[in-house]
Amino acid sequence: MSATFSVKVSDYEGPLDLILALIEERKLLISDVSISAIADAFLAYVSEHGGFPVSEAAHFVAVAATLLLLKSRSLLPVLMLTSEEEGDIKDLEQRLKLLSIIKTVAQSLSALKGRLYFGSGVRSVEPIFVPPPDMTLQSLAAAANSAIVSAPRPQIRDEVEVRKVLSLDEMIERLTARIQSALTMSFRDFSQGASDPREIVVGFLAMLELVKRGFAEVRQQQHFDEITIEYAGAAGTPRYE
Amino acid sequence: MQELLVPRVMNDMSMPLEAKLEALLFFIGGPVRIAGLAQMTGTEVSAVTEALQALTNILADRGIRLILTEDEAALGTAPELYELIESVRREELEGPLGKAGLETLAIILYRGPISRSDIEYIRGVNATSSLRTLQVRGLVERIDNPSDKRSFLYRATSEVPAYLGLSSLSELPDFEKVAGELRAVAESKSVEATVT
Amino acid sequence: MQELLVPRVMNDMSMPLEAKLEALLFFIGGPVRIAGLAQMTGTEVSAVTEALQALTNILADRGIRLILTEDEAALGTAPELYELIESVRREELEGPLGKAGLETLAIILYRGPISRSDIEYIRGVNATSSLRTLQVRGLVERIDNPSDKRSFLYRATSEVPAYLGLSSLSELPDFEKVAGELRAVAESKSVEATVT
Repeated sequence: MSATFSVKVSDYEGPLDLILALIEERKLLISDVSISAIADAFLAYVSEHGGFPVSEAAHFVAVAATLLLLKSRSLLPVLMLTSEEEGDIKDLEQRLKLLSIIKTVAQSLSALKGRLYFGSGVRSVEPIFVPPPDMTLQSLAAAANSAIVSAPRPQIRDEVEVRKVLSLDEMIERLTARIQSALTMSFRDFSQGASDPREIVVGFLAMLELVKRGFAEVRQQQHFDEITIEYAGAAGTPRYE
Repeated sequence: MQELLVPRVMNDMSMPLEAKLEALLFFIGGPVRIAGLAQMTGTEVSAVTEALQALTNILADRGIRLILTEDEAALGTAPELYELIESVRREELEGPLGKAGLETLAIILYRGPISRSDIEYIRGVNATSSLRTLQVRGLVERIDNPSDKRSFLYRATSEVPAYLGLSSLSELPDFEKVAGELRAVAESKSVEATVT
Repeated sequence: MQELLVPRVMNDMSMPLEAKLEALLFFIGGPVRIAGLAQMTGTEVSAVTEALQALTNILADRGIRLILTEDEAALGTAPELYELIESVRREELEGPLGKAGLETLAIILYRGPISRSDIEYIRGVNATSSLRTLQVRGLVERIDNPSDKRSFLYRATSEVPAYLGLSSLSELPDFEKVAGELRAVAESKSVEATVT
């Protein structure tokens, strides 16, 4: 599996569009709770689908990072977010609300039929050749070059690998190694070395991924209890709940 | 066919300003700045604006309509005759705007003049190619940002109401309501920012 | 998502023939044969003639007038406004072309005959008004597109190379290089069109 955040542009117009579609699919209203509820579906979607153009990478990574924060806040009460991070979450919520209004409007604009056409002006007047004062060989050559300079370059459709804090793959490798050696460990032990809350979050997601793949069993006795990870034997068939 | 502009020395003082504006807009054929119309007719902008309002009423149910934006005016064919004009039009067919183009246009209409980065903030994707498409189709134009010399703002042209079959942008669906909603959401953000 | 607006029912049956003729003549901008108008509107020549009479009366004291000959009709500006229109026309003819006009002309010179959409793709902005100015000034002419009956191509008039002292456009500075670069840009347009 590819650990990079990626989405096929043809399906969704970037991360916000995808989030809105997921929220709408579940008939939820836009709130931090609903955004957090679709985080898994969002990350699943982006790891399942192909790459995206360089130009979209920055937008995508920024939103994915905020989603990870949100998800972690709801799942890991131990995690304290900075006010800047809380701001990121609020910000995302706001952008989604703005875009949702815009989408409704855009739809009603597309329903407007009929249009007005400008006239072509009075054409009966015979053109008169009057050389403009600024038309010279030099000015024309310069104008052609300036048009070329600002013309669109052929699009580069390469896909890029985007790494944010730590990639899921790296985390999965680390987790696998530690689970195999310790057999049973708590998530807190595992995440102790992490300096950045985002790293904890990535760790958490990696853990979920391991569960999905049948590598590990995760137990949490009660809310806010220690999360325990157990090695579930060799890599088996993936389990989907 | 003889010359359409019959030369005749005559005092044009007898013609009302509406008639002069109608003739000028017809002759030029595309959108004209209201300031330019004032200059051509040797009158004040306020008088031109008023006369354009009068012309709007004169043309209300005719084959030709007046299209007005904040600073431009143009004559256009009635939107009800869309199909008739389309049948005689000999220009390359332009397909409908896609989702990206429509959303970007909506942001510019209801929130513009607006910078590219603010558009990208709302849509969460790069706006370069949508803005380019809209500019190529003459729906959007780039103007200087009065508060930042190094950046630009995008705003709708008079091609937009024409494209949507409206005589002016004030006829946009739920303009006040939607603009208000967008403002409310956007403002809650700046409040947040000052609190934290 | 709810609909903000119920799409208007477009029914041109409600428009009288005068309005249709007015819109057609306005849109076309020059003289049109009455038989042609009958064909475009799907009516009898006699009905068109009658409606044109009615239109003459409607426009009797307006800025735009109907000019009728035995078999042709056209809209024109009111003769009383001759001086006003003539002064605007002179202004359009004099003065420099400016950046937009020069770039459009340069693209046509190096890469013409070229379609409007290719010019617009290269420049990233709508070319309608630049093309109109260049045509009015006798620098550019519009010809039929041999590969697409519904569209036009633009090329320089023969006066331009003559005025510039060239016996052929290939003598333009760096002709091969510039033309090649413009071709490459225009080709990336068709690639993009197939991708998206």
